[in-house]
Amino acid sequence: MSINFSTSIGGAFFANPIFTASGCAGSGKELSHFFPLTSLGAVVTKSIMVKPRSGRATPRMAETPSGMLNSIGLQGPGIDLFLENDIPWLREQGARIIVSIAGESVEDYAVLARKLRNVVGISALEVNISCPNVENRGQVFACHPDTAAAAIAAVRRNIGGELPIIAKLSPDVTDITAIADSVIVAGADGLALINTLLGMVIDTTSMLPKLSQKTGGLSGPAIRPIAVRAIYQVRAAFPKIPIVGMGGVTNGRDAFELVLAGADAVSIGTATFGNPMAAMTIKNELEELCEARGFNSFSDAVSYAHRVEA
Amino acid sequence: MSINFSTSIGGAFFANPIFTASGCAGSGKELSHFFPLTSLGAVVTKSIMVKPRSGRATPRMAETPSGMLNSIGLQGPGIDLFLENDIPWLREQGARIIVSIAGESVEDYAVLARKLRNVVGISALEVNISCPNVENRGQVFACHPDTAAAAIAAVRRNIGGELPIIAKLSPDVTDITAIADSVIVAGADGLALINTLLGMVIDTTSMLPKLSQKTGGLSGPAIRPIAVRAIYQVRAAFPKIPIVGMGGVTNGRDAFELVLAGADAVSIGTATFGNPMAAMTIKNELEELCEARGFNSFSDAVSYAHRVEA
Amino acid sequence: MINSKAVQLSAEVVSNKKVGAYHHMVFAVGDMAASCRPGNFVAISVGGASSSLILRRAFAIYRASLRSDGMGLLELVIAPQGSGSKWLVAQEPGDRVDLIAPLGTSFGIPKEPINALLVGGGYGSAPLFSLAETLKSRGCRVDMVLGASTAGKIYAPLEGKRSVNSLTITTDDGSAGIAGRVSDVLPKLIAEHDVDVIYSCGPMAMLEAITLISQRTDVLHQCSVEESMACGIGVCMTCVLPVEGEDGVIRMTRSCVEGPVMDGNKVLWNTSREIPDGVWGK
Amino acid sequence: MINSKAVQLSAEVVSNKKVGAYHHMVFAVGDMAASCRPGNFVAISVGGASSSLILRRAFAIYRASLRSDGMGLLELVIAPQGSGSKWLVAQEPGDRVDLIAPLGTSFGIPKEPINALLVGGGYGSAPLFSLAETLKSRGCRVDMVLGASTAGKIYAPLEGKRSVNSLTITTDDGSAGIAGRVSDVLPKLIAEHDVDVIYSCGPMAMLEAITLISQRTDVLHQCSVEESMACGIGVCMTCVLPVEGEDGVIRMTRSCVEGPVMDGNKVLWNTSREIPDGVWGK
Ligand SMILES: Cc1cc2nc3c(=O)[nH]c(=O)nc-3n(C[C@H](O)[C@H](O)[C@H](O)COP(=O)(O)OP(=O)(O)OC[C@H]3O[C@@H](n4cnc5c(N)ncnc54)[C@H](O)[C@@H]3O)c2cc1C
Ligand SMILES: Cc1cc2nc3c(=O)[nH]c(=O)nc-3n(C[C@H](O)[C@H](O)[C@H](O)COP(=O)(O)OP(=O)(O)OC[C@H]3O[C@@H](n4cnc5c(N)ncnc54)[C@H](O)[C@@H]3O)c2cc1C
Ligand SMILES: Cc1cc2nc3c(=O)[nH]c(=O)nc-3n(C[C@H](O)[C@H](O)[C@H](O)COP(=O)(O)O)c2cc1C
Ligand SMILES: Cc1cc2nc3c(=O)[nH]c(=O)nc-3n(C[C@H](O)[C@H](O)[C@H](O)COP(=O)(O)O)c2cc1C
Ligand code: FES
Ligand code: FES
Repeated sequence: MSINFSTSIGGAFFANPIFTASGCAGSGKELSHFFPLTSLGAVVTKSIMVKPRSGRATPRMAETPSGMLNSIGLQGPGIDLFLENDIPWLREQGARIIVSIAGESVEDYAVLARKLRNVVGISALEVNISCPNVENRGQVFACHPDTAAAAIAAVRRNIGGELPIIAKLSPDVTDITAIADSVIVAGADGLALINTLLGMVIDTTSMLPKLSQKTGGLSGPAIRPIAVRAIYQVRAAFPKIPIVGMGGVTNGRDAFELVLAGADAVSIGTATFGNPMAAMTIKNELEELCEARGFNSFSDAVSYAHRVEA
Repeated sequence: MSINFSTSIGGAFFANPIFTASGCAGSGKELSHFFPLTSLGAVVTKSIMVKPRSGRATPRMAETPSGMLNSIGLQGPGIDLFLENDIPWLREQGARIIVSIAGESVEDYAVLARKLRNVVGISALEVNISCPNVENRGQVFACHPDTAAAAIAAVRRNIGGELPIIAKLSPDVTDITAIADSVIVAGADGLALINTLLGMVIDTTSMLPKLSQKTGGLSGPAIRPIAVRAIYQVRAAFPKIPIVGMGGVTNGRDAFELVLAGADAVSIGTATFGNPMAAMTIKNELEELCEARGFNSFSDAVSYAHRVEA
Repeated sequence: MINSKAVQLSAEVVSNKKVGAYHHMVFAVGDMAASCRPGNFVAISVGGASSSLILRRAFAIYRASLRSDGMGLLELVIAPQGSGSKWLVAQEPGDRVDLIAPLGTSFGIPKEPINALLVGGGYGSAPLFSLAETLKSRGCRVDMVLGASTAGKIYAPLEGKRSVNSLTITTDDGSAGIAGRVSDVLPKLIAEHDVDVIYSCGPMAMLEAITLISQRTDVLHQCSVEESMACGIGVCMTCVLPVEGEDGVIRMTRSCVEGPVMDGNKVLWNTSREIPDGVWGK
Repeated sequence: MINSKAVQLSAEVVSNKKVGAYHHMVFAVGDMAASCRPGNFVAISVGGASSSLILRRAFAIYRASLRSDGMGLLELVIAPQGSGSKWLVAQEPGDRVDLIAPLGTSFGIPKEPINALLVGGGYGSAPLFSLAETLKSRGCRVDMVLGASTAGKIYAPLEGKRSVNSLTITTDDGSAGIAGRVSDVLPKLIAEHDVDVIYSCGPMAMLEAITLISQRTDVLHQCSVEESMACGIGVCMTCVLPVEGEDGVIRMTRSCVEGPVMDGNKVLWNTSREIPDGVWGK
């Protein structure tokens, strides 16, 4: 390594800027079969909820042009079993851990934050607010400034001092900078951009929506231009807020594009499904690209596309 | 033709449901080199503004995975020259014509409607409200219920009795059904779904946004799942409103998917760039598919994915 | 957990032959061939560079063999259906594909010689021939039933037939064997051959029908399920189905790591499009 | 308007040879070959079925010929750059591509014998050899300058060289011919050969430099421009540049239908990323 490839998000340090994306690497167990988790900047775990969750019925996925829809529905064991099994295992691996949490009510977020506040070995909390708010007609938290802020504020109040909070935003909004503003005010130390876009595929044989839940989240290369735009817009509005970028990154060039737009770290999601080694390849290619473009330090490349040339 | 393949939008009749998408076929001249325009359901012309317009500087486009960005910026000759040259030519061809209009202020929409109200040979007006409103900090009309409604109301007031108004909506909103509601209340006879999504590509060599205007509109197969979702949502909310669907349709299967979701007609945009004959191939394939699935009439297939099975 | 033998490699196409409605394809995979067990599957990247197809496709391993000259071969039987499989069957000898294998669970092999009935639907026969050989080598009696909509969709190569005591064929249209479905002939075969275990692979509806029969006749049933898979390695949670665990709890269980071979009696069938009551976390 | 001879067809690759940094590819296109003029281009679909590349790629026609046996051949010179061109140069004889041609304007051919100077940058030499032949057959004197960054990127086949009176080569790194840029050698050649018209094809910066020289020396300048094209047939408005029309009005003009060959003196150069003042409708 001849360049400084480390990064930091809200005070938390990471040896390199390549993370897994929540929900695209489980808790890291399977990927550790392909590479040591220590070679990732961080493992971002699948969003965990208060209680065990079956998730949605199948079909849960549909491939789309250069993308896919999913409606996993946050299947998981619930926070208690997660803390009992997954966190100790990840710690044993020596992995940097970012825990992603998701709730159905503001109180859920508060409960999750309290459960996590004294857990050792966690570098940051990612707060997935792209979940239906059961107390508000199932409207997604991330889609309105006030509900988004309420969820983040609940985490902030309950997490205690140290742990940086990363608010994960949805691109399915009229003005993503307004949502960013509200969660920053509510206490977010960083932002994760972007979650999936709401989409649908209809099976032209059954002539019904292909997914059991009708709609699902669109991810993969198809959405990369949306991710780059969202990151660029938010970076332009908030020059200093740490941003974890994600959305359709499949190679080092793609990751570099998000970095130039403003991402301080890049999460790899759907690309891992096509190639379990994706994160490693991307890490190496990104480092080479940063070097080839003359950056001595990764952080110099962050937001470089915003520069005003003389 | 053994099935009834005709359709109607707000009282206007079309021999088949395949239209060109605004801005993807000019005024039809070039395509008429490849097939007679009479074989289209309608030619939807490139959005025309009050005055001549140079459009944006180049680069105006970037290819993306299964899609493209464009920032043409509504280049065009202005309504007067358009009425003098393009409309008579299209009439001569015997084409069904839908004129797309775009304005920078509510007054622009009113002016355009007045210029068009007595023009012979137009079947409908498509109102492109995905334009920056210069009177309102450049905010796009289609992004807020009130500005969207104001533009449509101005057209409604000035167009006179007969001509159906189709409001073209942007998917870049938190709740597209709310926008649909407001334009229907303001007098829209039909909806066109969807316009492009705002995206960005950064050139990793120059390390600057690739398009001169930084952002551009994302179109093509990549966005089809968003189009299907938007059409399905709006159809579920408004069972009777005529919908012209568009977004990433490249073959008969894709068109059928939009029809099942709720489209009464399907516009072909980006696919024409890859294949000038796209609209014709799609028309034939869609008709075959409708027949193969046992529909006697195209209109029976519209919205079929919403059925509740016993 | 993921199959501990799984490796990712670039495999050269050695041969590609059309057989009826299918393509029999052979890939050079080196030593890895030795770690494949009947029932395991492979996940292959499709579409080539700049493809719009971003997900791997799963295929049951038809046969895996490590030759004495050190050449490891992996054989698949592929039905050209959508864009991914059509791309794959268009690859020619010398072309290379990115492949991960072996993945998933394998059929349980009994320690005692038993009477086994192998049931395959369509390309579901693929993993059954290597299973038949293994069972034979353990002294089992092996009878086989293959069903399909029509004769061209029965995949039953000559050398495969040699490893079974009897082969019954059913087709929906009667173009080969008995007109009807595999489930029509099962009860008689189970009784006739005093079957201890059914091994099956095919469409989910067939597996469900077999499970009902196995329950009525008190026969064990190991089946290889087929759910849409996005990753094939256990990280995406798309390939789940409700399965009762050893602790009696029914969980949405990943068929790519805790399957594809599962105990048919533990699967809650016909539950696509809704989560059945009683599932953990519903 | 679109080239009235344009047709869309499926063309078989007849040959594909690597020449320096380029591929020389030949396609069977039937009668259409007869309607291609020097300067016209083709638009080719790339990536094959289920490709994520949705737009055609434009290539200048290197040569088009209708053989006496009725076989029409179209030849291109392709630089493997990004995913589209790399896919194209990987196609083998017997493969087919979807192709639209001839498209765009062609170089104006003088009625009188004149002194012509042909200037090409990189693969920009492609359309110049057939132009040279045509000019020669009209009795013109034809001198040629080809420039590139390095020797491997000079495309100048033997048979091409035969149709010019002189060939000057420049390379940035001096690995072939004169070290420097084509614009360095132009003034001397213009004077030496008493040039009436310059015909050029290459990067936009080169065309701009040539325009400046042609203006200083009062030589006509027809150039073939290269703007990113989404459709190639005039419907998308992506390929525009500011050009002064016969009425003196400067319009954003489509280079796919009113180009690629344009009068260099009518183009407003170096205007990418902003619309110059004075453009109609700014
Ligand atoms: C464990 C397992 C074993 C399999 N074994 C074989 C085999 O031996 N031979 C064979 O020909 N096929 C097999 N399949 C099916 C194969 O993986 C592909 O799904 C099938 O070839 C269709 O893919 P496509 O790209 O042609 O179709 P597309 O329509 O392009 O597929 C789109 C998406 O849907 C999924 N999909 C479509 N059909 C199915 C299906 N029937 N089951 C699961 N997912 C589906 C695809 O995997 C893909 O993600 C198996 C599937 C699984 C899960
Ligand atoms: C009129 C014309 C004539 C041309 N003639 C030739 C020729 O004879 N030989 C040759 O090798 N190439 C030629 N090109 C360039 C060619 O069309 C492709 O742009 C180039 O091959 C790069 O495409 P790609 O798919 O490899 O790169 P990608 O990076 O995948 O291309 C992405 C997109 O950008 C566009 N693009 C990228 N580079 C250029 C460029 N330099 N100019 C215009 N658009 C670009 C592509 O067309 C495509 O839409 C010509 C272009 C034009 C407009
Ligand atoms: C199968 C799947 C499951 C996901 N689960 C979660 C999740 O639990 N929590 C979350 O915040 N995001 C989840 N996401 C979203 C991703 O983390 C990521 O934001 C999105 O997929 C865009 O990145 P990509 O294109 O690289 O996949 C999921 C995405 C996929 C495809
Ligand atoms: C180059 C280009 C120009 C466009 N111009 C217009 C326009 O002038 N008016 C308009 O309403 N939509 C315009 N659109 C949007 C299309 O009409 C269509 O809504 C969108 O591209 C989605 O459809 P598609 O994926 O089939 O292209 C344009 C799209 C493209 C790609
Ligand atoms: S296919 Fe991804 S978990 Fe099974
Ligand atoms: S490339 Fe579409 S108008 Fe020229």
